[in-house]
This record gives sequence, structure tokens and C-alpha cells, in this order.
Amino acid sequence: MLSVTGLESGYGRARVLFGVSLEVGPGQLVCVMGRNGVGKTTLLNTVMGVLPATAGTVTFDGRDITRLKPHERVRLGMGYVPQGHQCFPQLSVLGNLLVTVEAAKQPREAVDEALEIFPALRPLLKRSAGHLSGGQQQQLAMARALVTRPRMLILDEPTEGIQPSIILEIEAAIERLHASGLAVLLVEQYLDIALRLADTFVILDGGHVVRTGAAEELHREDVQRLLAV
Amino acid sequence: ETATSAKEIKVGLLHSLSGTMAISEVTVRDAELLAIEEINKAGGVLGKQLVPVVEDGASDWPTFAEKATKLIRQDKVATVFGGWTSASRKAMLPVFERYKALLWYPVQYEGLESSPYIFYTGATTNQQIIPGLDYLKEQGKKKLFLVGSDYVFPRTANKIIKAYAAANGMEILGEEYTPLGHTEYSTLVNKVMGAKPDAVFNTLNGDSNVAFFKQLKSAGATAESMPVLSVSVAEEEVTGIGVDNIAGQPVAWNYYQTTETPANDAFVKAYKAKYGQNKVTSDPMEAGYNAVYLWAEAVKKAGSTEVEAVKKAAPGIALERPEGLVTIDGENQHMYKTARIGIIQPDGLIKQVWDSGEPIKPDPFLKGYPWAGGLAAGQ
Amino acid sequence: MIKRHLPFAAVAVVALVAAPLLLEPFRLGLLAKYLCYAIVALGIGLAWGKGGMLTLGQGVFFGLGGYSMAMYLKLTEAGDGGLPDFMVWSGVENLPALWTPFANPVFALGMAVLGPVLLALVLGTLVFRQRVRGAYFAILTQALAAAMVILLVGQQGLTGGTNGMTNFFELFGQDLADDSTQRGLYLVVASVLGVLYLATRQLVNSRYGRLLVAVRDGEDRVRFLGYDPALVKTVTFAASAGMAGLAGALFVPVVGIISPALLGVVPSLELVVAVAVGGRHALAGAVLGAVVMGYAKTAFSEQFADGWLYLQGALFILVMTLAPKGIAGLTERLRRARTT
Amino acid sequence: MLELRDVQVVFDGFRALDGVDLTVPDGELRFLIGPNGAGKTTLIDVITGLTRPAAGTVRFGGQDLVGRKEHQIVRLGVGRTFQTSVVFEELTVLENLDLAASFRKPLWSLARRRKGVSEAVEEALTRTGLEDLAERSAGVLSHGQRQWLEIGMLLAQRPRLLLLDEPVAGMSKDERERTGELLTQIADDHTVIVVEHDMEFLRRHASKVSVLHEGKVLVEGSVEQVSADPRVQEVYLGRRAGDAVGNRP
Amino acid sequence: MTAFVNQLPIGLSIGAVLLLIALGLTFTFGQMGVINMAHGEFIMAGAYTAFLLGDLVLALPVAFLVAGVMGLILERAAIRHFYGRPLDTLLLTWGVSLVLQQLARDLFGAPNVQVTAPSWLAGGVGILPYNRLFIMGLAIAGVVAVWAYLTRTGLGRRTQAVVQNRQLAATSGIDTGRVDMLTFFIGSGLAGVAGVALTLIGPVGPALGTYYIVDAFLVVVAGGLGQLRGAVLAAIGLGLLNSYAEFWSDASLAKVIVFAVIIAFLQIRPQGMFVLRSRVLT
Ligand SMILES: Nc1ncnc2c1ncn2[C@@H]1O[C@H](COP(=O)(O)OP(=O)(O)OP(=O)(O)O)[C@@H](O)[C@H]1O
Ligand SMILES: Nc1ncnc2c1ncn2[C@@H]1O[C@H](COP(=O)(O)OP(=O)(O)OP(=O)(O)O)[C@@H](O)[C@H]1O
Ligand SMILES: NC(N)=O
Ligand SMILES: [Mg+2]
Ligand SMILES: [Mg+2]
Repeated sequence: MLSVTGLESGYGRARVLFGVSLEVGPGQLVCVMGRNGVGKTTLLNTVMGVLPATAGTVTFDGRDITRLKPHERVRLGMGYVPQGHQCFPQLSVLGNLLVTVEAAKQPREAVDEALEIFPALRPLLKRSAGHLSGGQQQQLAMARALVTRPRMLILDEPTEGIQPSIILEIEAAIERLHASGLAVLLVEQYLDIALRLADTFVILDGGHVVRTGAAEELHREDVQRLLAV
Repeated sequence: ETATSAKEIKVGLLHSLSGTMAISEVTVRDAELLAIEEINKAGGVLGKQLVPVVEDGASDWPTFAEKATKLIRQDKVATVFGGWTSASRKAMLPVFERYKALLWYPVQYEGLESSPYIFYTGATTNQQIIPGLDYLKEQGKKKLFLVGSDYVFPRTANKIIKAYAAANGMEILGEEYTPLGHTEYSTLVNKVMGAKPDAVFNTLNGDSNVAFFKQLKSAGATAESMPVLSVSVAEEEVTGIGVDNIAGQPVAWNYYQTTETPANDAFVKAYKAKYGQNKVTSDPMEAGYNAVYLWAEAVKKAGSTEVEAVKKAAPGIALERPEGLVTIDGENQHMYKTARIGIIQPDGLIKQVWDSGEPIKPDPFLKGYPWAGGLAAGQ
Repeated sequence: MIKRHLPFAAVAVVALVAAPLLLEPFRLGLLAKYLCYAIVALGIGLAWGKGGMLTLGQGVFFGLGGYSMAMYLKLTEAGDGGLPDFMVWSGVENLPALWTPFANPVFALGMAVLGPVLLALVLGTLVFRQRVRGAYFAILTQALAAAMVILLVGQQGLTGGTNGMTNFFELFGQDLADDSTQRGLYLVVASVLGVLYLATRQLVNSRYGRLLVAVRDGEDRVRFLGYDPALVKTVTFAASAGMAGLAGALFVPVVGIISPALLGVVPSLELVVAVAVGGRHALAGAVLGAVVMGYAKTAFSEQFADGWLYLQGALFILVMTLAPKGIAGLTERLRRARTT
Repeated sequence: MLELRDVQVVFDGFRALDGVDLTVPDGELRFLIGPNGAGKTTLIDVITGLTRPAAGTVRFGGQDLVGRKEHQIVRLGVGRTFQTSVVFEELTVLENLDLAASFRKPLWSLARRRKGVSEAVEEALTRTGLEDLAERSAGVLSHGQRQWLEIGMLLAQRPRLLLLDEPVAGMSKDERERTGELLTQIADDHTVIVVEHDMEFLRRHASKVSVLHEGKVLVEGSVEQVSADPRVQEVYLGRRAGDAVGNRP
Repeated sequence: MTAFVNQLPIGLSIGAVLLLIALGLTFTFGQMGVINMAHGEFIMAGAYTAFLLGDLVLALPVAFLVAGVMGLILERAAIRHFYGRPLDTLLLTWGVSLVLQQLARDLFGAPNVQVTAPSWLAGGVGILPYNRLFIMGLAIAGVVAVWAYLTRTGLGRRTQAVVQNRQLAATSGIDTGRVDMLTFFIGSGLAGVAGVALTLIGPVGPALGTYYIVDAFLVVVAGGLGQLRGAVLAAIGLGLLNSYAEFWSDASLAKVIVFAVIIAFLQIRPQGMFVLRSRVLT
């Protein structure tokens, strides 16, 4: 479904990714792991077109999307939850969802579906998103990605700053979405969750893929060693 | 390299070609260029062609000073024709005095000045403002309201008007100034209407006139119910204000496009031929046009473009100009000029309704007016 | 160390030795004028480039400095008991009390710097303490410039109105019309600029400079580092105001006129634009920008009296779009390109 | 000692804090947990002067903190980090730390060039392991590295009371471990309050925990006590992971 | 006394003028964070459109288009490289304004031109001429339209999303480029409409824009950047203040008083009349 080959990118003259390749099959959940600063976010941003790729290609559904604008990728069915619980702070929670649903040209029901999955947002619908707590914003961000009815979800540390019970809910939600056939590209720091969810791992270090493999093939210790400082 | 090379004489033209004053000054520059072209066609001065060096004063007084310096020191022009606002003249004055160069200033102004290095070809107060006041008095307008732009010309003019009023049994009901470029006149109009004067004496300059007349008109004032005598609104400004808004109002000048002299027929024709049939001529344009001819005449008489020689030759030079006979006064380097009151016509031109009959001797310090005793103190 | 100061030394030699020898008096006078603007630009570079305070009202401080100096010059000229020329034609009969102390050159020069500094301190305290910043601050300072002009114009008897003050003859006994006086003035201006440049550079390279950058990029965060950003900004703003004031005081004898037109919205903006063109991130860029834009304005308007605004505007738009970091940013890029 | 009594914060009619009482003695490492939106960050905001409480008192070391400006509170020895890290991107890591360490110096003395590296900065660098990045500008740091830098800046400030808002969010397991050790060390001679959602981190490093819920302190106690509390399980922890997975459709 | 009472409607009508000239600015400023110094020249373009057409009513939509397209070109050619750097756009657009003024001078000549007001605008009720009432009506219509656009349409919401978080907007599926163009088109178009209205009361010349731009900015600042309700209240407040200050003193002093009051006001409401706070640190 998504296939990344030889991807390079960076910031100005500083290169961060050095030829990253990975594959997300239809309905597959691929988890990207790696220490802080290895380039996980950079990878996802490049896949989404927020950062231009300096080399390599990104294809989605067999189509080369390396040069497409971010919003075009969204309309092809890529839903993105960036790192750091971002939102449109001066729009209400509902406004945040509506603006996304409209931009992605999806019906209003998509909003209700997303709220099913994140019921904690219901009482907050009228509140300015900028006033929400960090955890609330993160749930909103997930919901916002869902209302575009993506065929593939790209999540950058979705559990960051979330209370344990909701982490479980988010995990359950990801699991459920995955089960329903959605492809997922996930960056996750909680090893347990990653191990429970992922079909395949990609471990990054210094902008290179140092290990990839199916979940079964990777031993917990192995992963831990690769992620150690 | 000097101004007078073998074949040509450089002269400077220094007006605002950009900024608020461009509205008025560009046309003066155009009239001066016309004069230069005509003189050159007629063989030039002392057998040499005049070459204009044009600079932009940019409606900014210090720029006038800088460009004047440049014209004098760098281009070494024989003389400069330039300026409109008194502020620009005051900025240039020290430059011309310092370098002992000549400036020809073409606009009516507030008087109380007489620089040995400036020739004033526009009216001084006794050739415009005082005749204007005489006219109002004659019309039985006893209560006046003074409206002006906030700078030296209107403020000084209004001082003179107040002194005149005190001496002539007139009453000043109010005196208001607005910044140059001001466009919101509803409050001022309300004040004027509230004061119920017999007439308004208007010394606004530039764009403000447009806003003032438009807003006065839409407040219901007409030339009959509220005559406004203007001293800085000429044919050119009438176009921008819109004839509808100002028709019927009186103005005071020395020249109108309609002034009937043979020289004027030629001037108007030549100007329209050069710049377009829909263009109008006005008093400051004519004064700028005259300035070039008067200087050329003085140069011929002196046989040289040398400043002191020209200054010496100038007094007494008398030429038939579009406004009639103009004579350079030897005492103060102002001109003898005929005062004229006109009424703005529906076609945008101005019809003369009164004139002084003969050129008036310039009296920049109003020495001939006893009531003006205190005004020129210290000069 | 020596290498770092080499460019500065080279520029200093050219400015102090070569320029007075090579340029004719009129051009040298113009250069002196640009250098006065460069002093203001240096202050803007400090306040805006380093401190993020886009001040669109720097002309006000420049003007306060200029008027202080002009008042002194007018009073020396009028002599004991005399009145400046414009007061005479404005109908003022006695010297206003405000004017009296300006007969003293030390007071006048002191006020040229202190006046702007005090005004900036008051204004800065008022607005920065209330966390007015960014575009708000820019527009407020612009309004300040507009209001200042109107105030000056309205007080004709006190300030000379729109005309401002002109017609100065001598400074400390030297004839201002004299070319040698003008040359001397040029050297003074150039030296003052050099000294201020070095001092400002020292300041931005110090911890204070880092703090200023921090305030620019994250005022709120700085609070939680234990600093009072309002104080840091106010002090910096006052320093830049002081520089503008000094520049104004030098400007008056050099150019021979001070008027409201020199300190309104447009000239204030022009100075900021010059800084942007030169490159606001580098102090040298600010200085360079003032000289380049000053020269460009003169050259364009002399060459194309009718359409020079096109060129001025176009030059500026081009620099801003093609080299957003200004000329200094370009040289920086060139240097990097060479080293890598 | 930090003492909060009946602190109330209201935003447009919404009660973010609804009578919080909290006492943290000197030298304690206190963890603060609670559901998203419980008011943890707001509580830190109140202590550090970013938010003004509608009612209640905040005292630290005998001083009343309410009504003081942010920088004045810092000068009393209270330092904090933010949930989303804010560092000065144009300055180097070293300069960021140096600035944090210098706030006690009078303003005029800052006008001198920095010479060398002060002890506090040196220590912050080693403790956060950012030595190699010292000369890099902070703008190029990744999310996690920024988090470290924030903690480093806090250390360089040498406060008496440290307030950390989710310091390990987004860190890998190993890094969390290192941060935990660092916090335990710091707590030896400082009072520390840490807001965290990572229960494993808590179990390893926390002794005393306060649970905030809907603007009130729900319970206080050891990690075990708190995690065993059914109310905490209900509002915060959720049911056991196994159950949750089992519940999925 | 009547003069005093008259100042009230006069103040309101000054406020309407201020609102009309600031509306487009509020829009681009608030929605895009762009401080457009060329706004005044878009106003001028609207006024010249009225001059060329000679029909005020027809000129309203045409001027909206003309100024809007000019804005569109400016946005595409230059401003889009400057998003997130409002202070730089301020300077850039100032350069543009210089060029446009000169262009007008070359196209239409330096002197003012005259736009004849339609005869049905002659006369008035009480102190208020019909043309002032017309401007008031136009201002109200403009405010309602902008308000409806921002709060009642998806486009408006998208516009807000882009200004609040450009990158997030893009990755949420919003075509930021199109939103920018549209926003700038509308903001500039509103300037064009203001320009048509101003032909009723002021000069029409190359410097037209410069007369109004500082006042327009003050409205925007006092209102709270880009806040529609703020702009409305600020315009009315400043209009009344202006009218009474000038009534008691003079036009010059009134401007200084207005400035002083704004500074004082910002001591109480530092971010303007209305401010949307967010918890995110700068
Ligand atoms: N805006 C930027 N400019 C320059 N360099 C950057 C920028 N953002 C990140 N980097 C650099 O790129 C590298 C990779 O950063 P990235 O954010 O992709 O890491 P990450 O793997 O997502 O880390 P984390 O787990 O902390 O989120 C970092 O080492 C950082 O130094
Ligand atoms: N400025 C504000 N205006 C309105 N509501 C606010 C504001 N600040 C916070 N809130 C609300 O107050 C509540 C407490 O927020 P706070 O950020 O303190 O939660 P938290 O406990 O830190 O949550 P998290 O763990 O998700 O970071 C939230 O419901 C939030 O929406
Ligand atoms: N002389 C004038 N009109 O300023
Ligand atoms: Mg990341
Ligand atoms: Mg929080």
C-alpha cells in the first residue's frame, strides 16, 4: 500500500534520513521505533509531504506521490496525527473536526464515528481546542485524523501524554481500526504497546533502517538492545 | 564645467513629482518646461539653448534643500525654478543664500519675506488675500470663519486676515487648522455650520480641499448659503474636487485660464497642444511659465547668466504675460501683479468678476497698511 | 581575533581617510547623511534584528535628537535675548521657557540623547509590561510617529511647524557653509558610528545579547528563566532610541534642516526597510543597508526624477523576496559556499 | 515547604481547579498524576504565576506566591519545565543552559562576554548527557533531546523547587530510565514535583503520589496504595490491560 | 448645543468610514497574519475603478474584483513566501505600495480625478448626508458578510485553521495555497469596496491610500488583531472619540488624543478589545 524507497531528507543543509526504505502492506500495522532524534518524525513528515524528499520515492497504492502536496495525500486516504498533540487552538473541538471533515470532502457522519471512538471528546465539543489539556488535545488529534476516513493512518507517538486508561482505549482503537482493514504506520515509544500491536517493525538509528522484520521474528531483548542508548 | 557652456545653459526645475504636493506641482513643472521649449525654439538665450535639469522634491522639505544643493553644486545650474509650499521655500532659502544662487518661486504665499536670492513670481498678500478680503467686505460679509492647512502659509495668512478684520469691523467666528493631507471634515463642517458665518476664508492646500468641499456640499451648504473664498484652489484643483461640489464659489488669484489677453490665448493654446486638449491652465502654472521668461529677459539684459549680474538687471523688467503686464519690483524682487476675483463656473473654468484694474505694487511686509503694523515685527 | 576585526578596520580606513579625500564636498555631505541614518539603523538592528521589536517610530527619537540640536543652533544664532527667525514670523514675542536651557550646548546634546532614552523608557515600560508586542508594537510605534508629526506641526511657534527649523550658520564657532567644517562633521559622524558599532557588537555577543535573542524568540519562556523580559526590552529599546537621538543631533548640522517630514511614518519605515535590505540579523547589515538605500534613493531620484519610486520599491521587493536575509545574508551564503 | 490551600481556578465558568490542598515538604520527590484535564498543568501554572487563582493560597518557603510575577517566583527558587518543550532554537545548547544559569546576575553584568562555562552549566550538561550537542543550536534537536535540554536548563537554574510537567513523554524506555535516576538524585537536595502518566516510570521512581481529579486531590499515598484505590482505577488507570484487550470486539 | 448633539451621528459616520477601510485589513491580518501595507493602494484601486466606470453602484462589485485580483497577484507573487513572518510582509507590502502609487501617478496623472456621486445620494437627513448613510450601510453589510463567511461557511473555518496551524492544516487535507489566495482576494476586495465609498467624501488621487492607512491600522490594533467584533467596536469608539476630541480641540490635537487614548487603553486591554488566548507558549 505504502512503499518508501531510498528516502532522504533533512532540514536545510542538515541531512537526517539516509536512504530509508520500508513497506506497509494493505491492512498491515508497521511500527517504527528508535531512540530520540533518530529521525522518526522526519520520516513521517517526509512521507506526508510536509518535508520535501531530497532523494528516493514514496508510492501509495502504486502511485508515485513523492511530489504531491500534503493535502493531496490526505485526499488519497492518508490520515496523519503529528507528534506533540497539535490542534487549531482557536477553533472549538467540533470546529477542529468539521474543518477537517470538510477539507477531506467526507460526510458529517464521519465526525460521529470518530466521537464513538473518543467519547471523552463529547463533553468538550464547544470548548476552544487551545484550552484543552495535553491529553485531550491528543485525543482530538486522533479523532481529526479519523474523520478523513483514511485508508492508512500515520501516527507519531499517539500515546504521549495520555493517561493510562485512555492509552488502553487508544490502543484498542488502533487495534480495532487495524482489524477493520486499515493500514497503520505507527511511531511508538512504549515497547509493550508496540509489541502488542505491530505486524512488522522498522528500527531506525542515525537516519538508517538498522533492522526490520515481522513481530514474531523480533525478540523483546533484541529490540531493547537496539533501542538502548 | 559650468552652467554656460559653449552651446547650452542648464537650469534646474525642482518641484514635487511624488507625494501629496505632486497633485499641484507637476503641472507647474510642465508649464516651465513649455516656456523653456518656446524660448529654445525662438533661439534660446544669449544664443544658447536652455537645458532643464529636473529634480523631484518629493513633497518633503529637506529633500528640496538637498536637491537644491545638488542642482547648484553638482549641476551648476544658472538658476532654479521651483517650490510650491512655503515650507519648501523656507527649506531652500538658506541653500540659495549660502551658495549665492537664484531661485524663482512661482506660488502665492504669505509674504513677510524678501530674500536677495529669490524672485517671487506669485502673489504676495496684498495682491491676493487683501483683495479677497476687500471683495468679501464689499459683498457685505462681516462674519468670517477661517479654515486652513496646518503650516506657515495659512497660519500667517490668517494672522493678516484677523488684523484686517479688526481694522475693518469684521468678526472672526472661528479659526481651524487641519494637517496637510487631512480628509475627514465632518466635524469641521459641523463647527462651521454651527457658527453660521457669512463666509469662509479657505487656506487649505492640496488634497484636503477635495474632502472639505465634498463634505461641505453634502452637508447641504451651497455657494449662496455659505460662500467659501479660496486662495489655493485653481482650475487644476477644481477638476479633482468636482465642479458640482464647488461651482459658484469665489476664488482670488492673479490669473485664470479665461483671462483675456493675447498672451494668454497663446499660452493656453500652446499648453493644450503640448499636454492635451482637456488640460487646464492655472495661476501657479502661469507664474512658473512667467518665471522662465522673466529670468531669460534679465539674462538677456545682463548679457550673462551670472547671478549678481542677473539680479542687477532684473529690476524694472516688464513683460506682457498671460495675466497682463508683469513688472519686477526692484526693492523686494516680487512682481507687480493684477489681483482678480473669480467665480467657479459649471464648466470648471473660473470667470473673473472683479479685478484691480492695474498691477498692484508688491508689498510683502504690508508697509502700506497701517493695521498691519505689528505683523512684520522683527523683520 | 585580528582576522575578525580586519574587515572593520578596512572599512574604517576607507571611511575616515579615503572618502574625505576622494569625494567632492556635496557628495561627502550626502555620505555623512547616510552615515547618520546608519547610526539609527544600528539601533534598529539591535532592537529589531536581535530583540524582535519592530519599531516603526524610530524617526521620533531621531527627531527629538535633531530638534534638541536645532534649538541650540537657533539660539546661538539669535544671540542673547534674540528670537529664532520662525518665532518672529509666527508671532511669538518671548522665548518660551522650554527653549531657554537649550542655549547651553551640553544640555542640548545631553537632551538629544537623554530625551529619546527617557521617552523610550516610559513608552517601553508602558507597552512591554503589558506584553504588547509584535505587530501591535510595530503599529503603535507607527502611530506614535504620526502623532508626533502632528504635534510638531501644530505647535508652530514652538517648533517651526511643518517647516521645522533651518537656516543654521555656525556650530561651535565654525561656519557651517564651509567645506572644511562639513569635512570635520563627516569625520565626527563616521567615528561615532564606528564606536557605536563596536559597542553594539560587543553587547550582542555578550550574555545580554543572547538574552535578547531569547526574549525575541520566547518572551514567555524567558520569564520562567527568572528574567523580566519587559525590562530587557525596555532597556534595549531605550538604547536604540538613544542612538537615534544622537544620530538626529549629528544630522542637523550636516544637512542643515530638521522638520517633521524627517521623522514621520515614511522616513521611519524607510529606515527599517534599509535595515531589512542590509540584513537585520547582522549589525553590519543594518549599517550597510542604510548606506546602500540612502545612496540608491539619491541615485535613483537623480537619474529618474519621474519614476524613481518604481526603482526604490522594486529594489526593495526584490531583495526581500530573493534574499530575505538581506545583503548580509547573501554574503553569509557566499562565505559558506566557499568553505564547503 | 510548598503549601497550597483551597486553590481554585476558573476559566470562563469552567472550574479547572476546585479547591486543591497540597503540601510537599522540603526534599521530597512528589509525583502528581490524574486524568487528562484533571488540572495538573493548571496547578503548576498557579504555583509558577502563569495563572492567577480565583481563590486560595500558595506558599513556598514561607513566602506567598500568589500575585507575584513569573520571574519573581523563579527568583524565589521555583523552576519548571513545560509539557511541550520550549527552548531557544537560535541559541546553542550551551547558551540555553548558560542563560538559565545566569538569571541571578544583575542585568548590567550580562553585557560582558561569556568566558568559559560555569559549574552549574557544566553539571547540567553532563547530567543530561548533552555534552556532544553543546555547540549545536537547539533548533536542530529532536523532540526528546529538547526535553533533556529543558531539564538541563532547570538544573542550571539551581532552584529549590522543581516542577516537571511530563518530563519523559516521548522518550524511549532507556531514556526514561536515565531521567528517573536523574530525578531521584536531584530530589536528594531539592523539592521536586513531577507530573507523569507513565505508570511504569512511577512504580520505579516514585515514593509518594498525589492523584488529582476534576480539580481536586483525590487521594495521596504510595504508588501501591494509589494504584489499588478503586476510584483511581476507575478514573485514571482503567481496568487491567488484559481485560481491556479482551473486551475488544 | 445642536452642534454638540450633531457630533454623535458624525462620530458614528467617522466610525463607519474607519470600519470600512479597516475591514479588509482585519480580514487579512486576522486570518492570515499578514500586515498588508499595500491595503491603502487597493483602496485607491477601488476608487480609480469608480472613476473609470463613472457609476458608483456598478463600481462596487467591479472594484471588489479589481482590488481582489490585485491582492491575488500580490499573494501569489510575493506574500506566500513570507507566511509566518508578519513583520517581513509588512515591509514587503510597503515596497509594493510605493510602486502602486507611482503606477497610479503614471496611469492617471498626479492630479486628483473626480468621481461624480449619483444624484440620489444628494441631500440627507438632519446632519447626516445620504452619502454618509450609504457608507454606514456598506460598512454594516461588509461586517455581516465577513462574519457570515467566517462563522457560517466551511471556507471560513478552513481559513482560520490555516492561520492557526499551517502545517497541521495541510496534513488535515486543507489546500493551504488555495485558502491563502481566497482569503487575500476577499481582504483586498473589501479594500476595493472601501475605495469606491471613499470617492463620495474624499480626494481620488495616487496618494489616497496613504491618508487612511495609519487610521486603519489603529482600528485593527485597538480591536484586537483580526477580531471582527473588536474592529467594529474599535471603529465606532475611535470615530466617536475623534469626533468629540476634534469638536473640543482641533483636528491635529484630536489625532494626538486618539493616540494617547489607545496607549492608555492598551494598558487595560493589552491585546486589544478582544483577544483569543491560547495556552500554547509563544
Ligand atoms: N527543524 C529542524 N531543523 C533542523 N534539524 C532538525 C529539525 N528537527 C529535527 N532536526 C534534527 O533531526 C533529527 C531527527 O529528528 P526527529 O524529530 O525526526 O527525531 P525523532 O526520531 O522523531 O525523535 P523523538 O523521538 O525525540 O521525537 C534530530 O537529531 C534533530 O537534531
Ligand atoms: N485557559 C483555559 N481556558 C479554558 N479552559 C482551560 C484553560 N486552561 C485549562 N483549561 C481546562 O482546564 C482543565 C485542566 O487542564 P490541565 O491542562 O491542567 O489538565 P492536565 O491535568 O494537565 O491534563 P493533561 O494530563 O492532559 O496534560 C482542562 O479541562 C482544560 O480544558
Ligand atoms: N505658499 C503656499 N501656498 O504655501
Ligand atoms: Mg519525533
Ligand atoms: Mg498537562
